[in-house]
Amino acid sequence: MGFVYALSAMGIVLIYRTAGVVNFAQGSLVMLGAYVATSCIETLKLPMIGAIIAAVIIMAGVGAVFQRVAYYPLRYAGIIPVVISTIGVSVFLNNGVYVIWGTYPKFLPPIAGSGTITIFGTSIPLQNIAIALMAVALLFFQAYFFNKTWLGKKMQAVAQHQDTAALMGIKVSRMITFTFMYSTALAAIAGIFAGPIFFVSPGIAQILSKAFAASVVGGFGSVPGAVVGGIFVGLVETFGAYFISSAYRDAWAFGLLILFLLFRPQGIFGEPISEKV
Amino acid sequence: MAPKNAKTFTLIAAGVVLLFLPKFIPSNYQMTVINLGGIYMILAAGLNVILGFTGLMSFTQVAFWGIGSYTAGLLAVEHGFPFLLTVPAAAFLTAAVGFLLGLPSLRKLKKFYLAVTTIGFVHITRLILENWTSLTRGADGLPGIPKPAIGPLRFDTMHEFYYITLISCFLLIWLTAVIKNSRVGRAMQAIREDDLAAEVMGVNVFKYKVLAFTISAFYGGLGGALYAHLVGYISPDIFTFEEAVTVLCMLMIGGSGLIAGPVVGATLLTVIPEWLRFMQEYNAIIYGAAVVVMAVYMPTGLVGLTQPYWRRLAVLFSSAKKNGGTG
Amino acid sequence: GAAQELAPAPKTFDVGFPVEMSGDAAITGDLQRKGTEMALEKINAEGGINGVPMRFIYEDTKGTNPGAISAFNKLLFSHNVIMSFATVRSTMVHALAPIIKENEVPAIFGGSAWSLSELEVPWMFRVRTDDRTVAQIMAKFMVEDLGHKKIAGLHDSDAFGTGGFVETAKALKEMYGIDVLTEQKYSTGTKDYTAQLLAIKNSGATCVFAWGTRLEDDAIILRQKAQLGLEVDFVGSASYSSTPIRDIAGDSVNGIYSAAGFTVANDDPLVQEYVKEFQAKYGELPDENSAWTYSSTLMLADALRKANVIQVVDGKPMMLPTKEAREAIRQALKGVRDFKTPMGSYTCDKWNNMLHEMPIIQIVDRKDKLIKVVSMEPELE
Amino acid sequence: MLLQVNSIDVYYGSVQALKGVSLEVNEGEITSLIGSNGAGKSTLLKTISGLLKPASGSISFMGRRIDGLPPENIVSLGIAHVPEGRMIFPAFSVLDNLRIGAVSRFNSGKPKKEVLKEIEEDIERVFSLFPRLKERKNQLGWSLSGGEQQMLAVGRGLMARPKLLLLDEPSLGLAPYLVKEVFNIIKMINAQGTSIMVVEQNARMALKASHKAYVLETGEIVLSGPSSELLKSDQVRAIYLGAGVEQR
Amino acid sequence: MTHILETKAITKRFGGLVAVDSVDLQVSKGEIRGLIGPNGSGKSTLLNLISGVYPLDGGDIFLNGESVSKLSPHERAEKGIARTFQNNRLFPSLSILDNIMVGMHARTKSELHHTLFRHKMTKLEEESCRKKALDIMKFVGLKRGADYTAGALPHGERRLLEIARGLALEPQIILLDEPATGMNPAEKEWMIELTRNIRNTGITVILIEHNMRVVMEVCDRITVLNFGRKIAEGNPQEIQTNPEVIEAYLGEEEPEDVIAG
Ligand SMILES: Nc1ncnc2c1ncn2[C@@H]1O[C@H](COP(=O)(O)OP(=O)(O)OP(=O)(O)O)[C@@H](O)[C@H]1O
Ligand SMILES: Nc1ncnc2c1ncn2[C@@H]1O[C@H](COP(=O)(O)OP(=O)(O)OP(=O)(O)O)[C@@H](O)[C@H]1O
Ligand SMILES: [Mg+2]
Ligand SMILES: [Mg+2]
Repeated sequence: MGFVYALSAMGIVLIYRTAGVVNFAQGSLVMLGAYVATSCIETLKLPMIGAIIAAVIIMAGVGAVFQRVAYYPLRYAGIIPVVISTIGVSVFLNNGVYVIWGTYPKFLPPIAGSGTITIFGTSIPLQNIAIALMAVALLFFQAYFFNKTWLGKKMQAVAQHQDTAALMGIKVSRMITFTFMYSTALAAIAGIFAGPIFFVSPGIAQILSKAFAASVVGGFGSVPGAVVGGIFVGLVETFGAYFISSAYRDAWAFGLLILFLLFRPQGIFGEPISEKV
Repeated sequence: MAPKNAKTFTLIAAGVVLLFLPKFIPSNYQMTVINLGGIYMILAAGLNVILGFTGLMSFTQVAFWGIGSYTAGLLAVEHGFPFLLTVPAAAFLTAAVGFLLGLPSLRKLKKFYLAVTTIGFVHITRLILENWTSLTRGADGLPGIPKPAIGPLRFDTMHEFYYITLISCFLLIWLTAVIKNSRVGRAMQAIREDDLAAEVMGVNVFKYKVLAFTISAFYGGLGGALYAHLVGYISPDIFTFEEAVTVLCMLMIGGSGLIAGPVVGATLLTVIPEWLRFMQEYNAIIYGAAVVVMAVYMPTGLVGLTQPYWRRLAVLFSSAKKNGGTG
Repeated sequence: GAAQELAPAPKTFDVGFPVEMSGDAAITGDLQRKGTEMALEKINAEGGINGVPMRFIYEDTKGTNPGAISAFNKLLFSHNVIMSFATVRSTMVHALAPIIKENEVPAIFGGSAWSLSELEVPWMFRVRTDDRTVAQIMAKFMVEDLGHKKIAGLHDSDAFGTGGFVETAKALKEMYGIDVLTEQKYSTGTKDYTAQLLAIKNSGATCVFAWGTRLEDDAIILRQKAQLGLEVDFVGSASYSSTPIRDIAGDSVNGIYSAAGFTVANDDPLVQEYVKEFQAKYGELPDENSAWTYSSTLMLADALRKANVIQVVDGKPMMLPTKEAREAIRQALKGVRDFKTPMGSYTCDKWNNMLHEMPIIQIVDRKDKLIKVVSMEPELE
Repeated sequence: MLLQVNSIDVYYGSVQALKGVSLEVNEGEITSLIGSNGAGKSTLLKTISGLLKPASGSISFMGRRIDGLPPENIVSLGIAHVPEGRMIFPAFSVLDNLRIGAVSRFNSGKPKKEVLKEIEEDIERVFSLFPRLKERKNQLGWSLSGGEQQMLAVGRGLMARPKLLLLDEPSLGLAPYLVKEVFNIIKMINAQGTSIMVVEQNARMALKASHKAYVLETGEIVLSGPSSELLKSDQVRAIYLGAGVEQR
Repeated sequence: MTHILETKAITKRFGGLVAVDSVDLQVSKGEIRGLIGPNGSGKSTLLNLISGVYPLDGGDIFLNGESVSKLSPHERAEKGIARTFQNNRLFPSLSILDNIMVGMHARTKSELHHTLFRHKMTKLEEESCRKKALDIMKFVGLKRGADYTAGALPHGERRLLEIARGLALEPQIILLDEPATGMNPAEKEWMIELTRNIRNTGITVILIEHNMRVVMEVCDRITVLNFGRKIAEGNPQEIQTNPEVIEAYLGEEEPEDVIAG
C-alpha cells in the first residue's frame, strides 16, 4: 500500500520539480491509467506486458494533452490558477470515466499474478513485491535522470525559470510536454499497480490526499522523499489501524504527519527552509 | 463625481433587489439554492481572509464548517439553546479551535506543508465527527435541528430564512472589506506578498497568521451554524475534502484577495451546477471543464477582470515570482 | 370523496427521484434507474395510471446531502411532482425528512437505518428491510443455522454500517447472550483492510458479519480476506450480493453468505420472470439495487390506481388537487397488503415499513445459491 | 553586418516601449547602448533575443530574419543574452548553472563527446576569469551573494560561445575592481572573435570599451556614432557621464 | 560616548563557510556609515544579522547599549532598526501608499477590535498615517500617484519606495543595501542627497554600496569587509588610500573611471 502512495507521490513530486505545478489531478490520472490498462487488456486483448506498455504510452499522450489544456496557457500565471485548473481536470476525469467505461468498477489482474510468497512466516502477495521493486527501480531511474542527463537538467531549468531557460536555448514548451508526459506515465504505472488492489473505479482518485501526505513527509520536491514518505504513510495507517483503532485509520496517518512536521517542518529529505535575502 | 454617483446608485439598486428578491422567486427550490449559496459564500469569505489576504493555502474551511454546524446543532437539539445563542457559540468555539490549530502549525509550516496539514485536519475532523458517537451521535447524524427563531420572529421557510442568509452574508462580506482596509488587513496582505519583508517592517507575522486563521475559522463556524439550522439535519459525511476543494475553487474563480471574489465565485459555482442539472450525468464533467476554462481564461478570477490591466499584471507577476522561488 | 374538484390530468404522471448520477455512488444510482425504467415500461404498457402514463424525473444528488436537498427541492418545486422517491442513503433520507414532513409529500425511500422510523414522519414509506430486522435475521442465521458462537463484526463507520453493526450486536446479545469478539470499523473508500482482517483473525472468531456500503470496499475486503487466508464464515449485508462484486472480487467471493434483499437464485416465478426480462433488456443480471426500485415502482403504480388520484371522467383523465392527491396516495400506500413483487410481497406495517420476505444466499461459483427465505410478521396498526 | 535592427516598435500591453528603433552591430565589434532608466534598453535586448516580439519592423542576424523566432531558436543561431536581474537558476549549483548555459551547443552538429570536452574547458575558463565562482562551485544559485550571481550570469552567457553576446548591465552590483575586470573580459572575448552588444549605466566605461555606441531615450535612438566621438560629445558628457565628476 | 549600534564579534556560518567572521562594529548616532568590500565578503549577511533575518552563530548586537540579539526581526523593527533589501522586496500588488503604511505598522496600534468597533483612534491613526505617507513620498522624491501599484513601478522608483517604507517605521537607524545600483548618474546624485537628508532628520544610516563616488561623497566613516572579516575602517580618505583596501577591492589603475560610474 505504501508503495502505491509512493508511486503516486513520485508523480506529484516530479511535476512539481520540473514544472512547479502542484497537481491536484494526479490521483485522477492514476485512476485513468488503471482504466486505460484495463481496456488494453479487455478490449484490445493485449497480453499483460503489451497492455502495460500501451497504457503507459497512451497516458503519456494524455499528459501532453493535459499540459496543453490545463497548464500551458497558465504557465506564467502562478501557482494557484494552475491548482484550480488541475482540480477542474480531476473533476472532469473522475466523472468522465463513467461515460466511457460505465459505472461498474473493473478488475485489473495483478501483473505479478495473485500468488504470495512467505517471508519470515508472513505471506506477502507477489504483487506487493512487484510494486516495491518498481518503486525502487523508478527511484534510481529518476535520480539518474535528474542528476546525470542533460534532458533532466533541462527540465529542471524550465521549472525554475522559463524565460531564462529559453535564453539558454532550451525548448521550453517541449520540455513542459515531456515533463507532463513523464509524470502521467508514472501515474499510469501507479494505476496499473493500484488497479488490482483498489479495483478500477473513480475511488482510486482518492489516493491523492495520501500521496500529498507522502510527498510532504518525505520533503516536498524530493523524489526519494516521496518513496520513503509513501512507505511511512502506508505503515502508519496500517499499524495505527491495527493497534489503536481501525476507524481512525486516516487520522493516524495524518495525525502523525502533522506531529512529524512540527518537529521537522521540511520533511525527511527537504532542504531546511530558508531563503536568500 | 458622476461615476461615483453611478456606483452608489448601482449599489442601492442591487440592495433593493436583494431585499425583495424572495418576492420575485416563488420557487422553494431556487430559494434553497440561494440559501446554500449564501452559506458557501460565507465559507469562501472566510477563506478569503486566510488565503486571499494572508496568502496561506488552507483547506480547513470545510472542517470548520463541520465543527460549527455540530456545535450549533448539538446546543440546539440537546440543550435547547435558542438560535441567537447557538450561532455565536458555534462561531466562537470554532474560532477557538482555529486558534489552537493555528498556533503550532503556523509557526513553522510553509506553503504546501501547511496546505497538506490542513487537508489532514479535514480528514481527522470528519473521522472524529463520525466516530465520537457519544458526543456527535456518530454517522447517523443529528436530525431535528430547529429552524431559527428570534423572539417572536420565525424563519421557517426558505424564503424567510433568506433574510438571515442575506444579513449574515452582507455583514460578513462587509467585515472582510473593513479588515482588508485596516492596519491589520494591510499587515496580512504584506505577509501574503512577502512575509520576510513584512517581518522586518515590524509586522508580527506569526500573530497575524494566527489571527487570519482564527477569523477564517470564525467564518467557517458561523456558516456551519447557519447550515445546521437551514437544513435541520447534519451528518459527518458532508464535510469532505471534495467540499473543501469546492470552496477553494469558489474563491479562486471569483477572485482571491478581492472583496467581491467570494460573492461572485460562490454565486457562480452554486448556480452553474444547478443550471447544468439538465445535463444529468454529464453535469459534473461539464462542471469540471468549466472550472478549467475559467482558470485558464481568468487566472486572476472573474472580479479580477474588472481591475485595471496593469494591476492585474502586477498580481500575476507577484504570484509568478512566488512560484519561481527557491527550489 | 364525492365533491372533489378535479382538474384535467397532466400528460404524464410524474414521480420524482433524487438519485446518484455523479460521484462515486453513481454505480448504484445507475442500477436503481434501470429498475424504475423497466417497471415503467411495464406499467405504461398496461395503460399507466388510469390512462395517464407514469414518468420518473431524476435529479442528481451528487452523492452529497446538500446536493440531495437541492435535487429534492427542485423536484418538488420546479417539476412540481406530486410525490417522490427519496434515495437509499440513510443520511440523505434524514436530510430530506424535514422537507418531506413540512411539505407533506408521500415519499418512498430505501434508506435502511432504523432511526428513520423513529422520526415517525407519516409521509415516508420504507421499501427495503430495515437494518434492525436484517440484523435479527443475520444473528439468527449465524447462530441457529451456522451454529457459531465466536463472532466478529466488520463495518463501514458510516450511518448504514454502524447502525447495522449495532443492531446485529444487540440481537446477538439479546437473543443468544453472545458478545461480539471484536468490532472492526473502516471509513468508506479504505483500500487496505489488512489491519481489520488480522484483528479478526487474531480474535479467534469463526464467523464474521459485515456491514458495508460501497461495493468496491466489499470486494477489496473479500480479496484481502482470501489473501490473508482468513477462513471463517462470512455473512455480509446486501451489497455483498450485488452483481458486479462477482466480477471484481473474483473467486474470493465464493462461499460467503449474504442477507440479500433479492436474489436471482430465488425460484419464485415472479423473480425468474424479472431476471429474464432484465437480462434481455440490459444484458446483465439484476441485483437488489434495481430490484427494489423495480418492485416498489410496480407497487406504487398499483397504489396510485387504487388511490384514484387520476380518474376518467367523460372519457378525459382528471386528477385530484395536489393536497388531496397526496393524502390519497399516503392512504393507499399505508393500505398495501401482500403485494407480490420480485422482492417478495409487500405489506405496510405500523411503522410505514413495507415488509417483504428476505432471502439468505450463499455465493457458489460466483452464482447465488438460495439458502432460505425468511418471512416477516408485520406488526400492523 | 552581423545584426541589423530595422525600425522596430515594441509594446507592453498598450504601452509603447520602443518607437522605430534601428541599429546595427558589426561583426567583431563591441557596440554599446546607453540611456537613462526606463529608456527601453532591456526591452531592445529582449526583443533581439526573442523574449518579446516586435509589433512592426524587422531584425536580421547574419542576413537572416529572426524576429518572430522563439528565443531557443535564436540562441541556437548564436546569440546569447545575459539578462537583466541575473536570473540565476536558484536550485542549480554554480556548476550546473554554467553547464546549462552551454546546452545550445549540442545543436551545432559537432559530436557530443567533443562538445562535452569543450564545455568542461570553458567552465575552467570561466573559473579562471571569476575565481570566486570556483570557490562556490557546488553552492546553490539562490544562496550566492548579489555580486556572485552577477558573475555567474556573465559566465553562463560565455558558456554558449555565441557569435553575438548581449550583455544587460554586466557590472551591476560588482566590486570596483571587478567592474574593470568585466570590461577587460569583454574586450578579451571580443578580441577572440565574439561580437558584443552591451547595455551599461556605467557609460564612461562602456564608451571606452566599445567601438560604436547608441543612445536610447524614451524608446528612441537619439544619438549614435563611434564611441570615441560620443565620449567627447557635450550632450553625452552632460547627461550620461555625470557632470559632477568633471568638477572634482 | 555611547554608540547607537554596536556589534561584538558577530559571526555567521553557512555550512563550512564563515560569511561573517567575528565582526565588531560601532556606529555613532547620526553617522552615515559606509560598508564596502568585495562581492561575497559578507556585507548583506551582516545586515541580515543586524536586522534579525538570520540568527547569530556567535557574538552580540546592541542597540543603544541594549542587547537585541535575542529579538525577532519585527521586535527589532519596533526598536527602530529599518532596512532595505539588495533585491527589491516590495509588496508588489499593494499600492505605493499601502506599502508605506505597512512600514508604519510598528508605530500604530489599531487592532482588529478597534477597527470593528470604530474606535476613534483608528480613524485618527489612518488619517495621520495617510498624511505622513504622502509626506514621506515627497521626502524620498516619489512623484507618482499614491494608488499606483508597486509592482508596476520602474526600477529606480522601486528603490525609492523601499527606502520610503523603511523611513515610515520612524527608525533610529536604517540599513540600506546597495540602494543606488542600476541608477543613472542623475538618480545617483539624488540618492546622495536623499541619504544626507535622512541623516539630517536624525536617523543613522548604514550604507552598502559598490559605487565609490557615492560612498566617498556621502559616508562619514567606512568599514571594509573581506572574507567576512573587517579589514579596515576609517574616513573616506583613509580608506581610499589604504593599500589593503586597494588590493582587495578598489583595484590599482584608473580609479577615476570606477569612481565616476
Ligand atoms: N513587463 C512590463 N510591463 C509593462 N511595462 C514595462 C514592462 N517592462 C518594462 N516596461 C516599461 O517599458 C519601458 C522600458 O523598460 P526597459 O526595462 O526596457 O528600460 P531600461 O532602459 O532597460 O531601463 P533600466 O536602465 O532601468 O534597466 C519602461 O517605461 C518600463 O516601465
Ligand atoms: N543562505 C546562504 N547559504 C549559503 N551561503 C550563503 C548564504 N547567504 C550568503 N552566502 C554566502 O555568504 C557569502 C557572503 O554573502 P553576502 O550576500 O553577505 O555577500 P555581500 O558582501 O553582500 O556580496 P555582494 O556585494 O555580492 O552582494 C557569499 O559567499 C555567499 O555565497
Ligand atoms: Mg534595463
Ligand atoms: Mg550583498
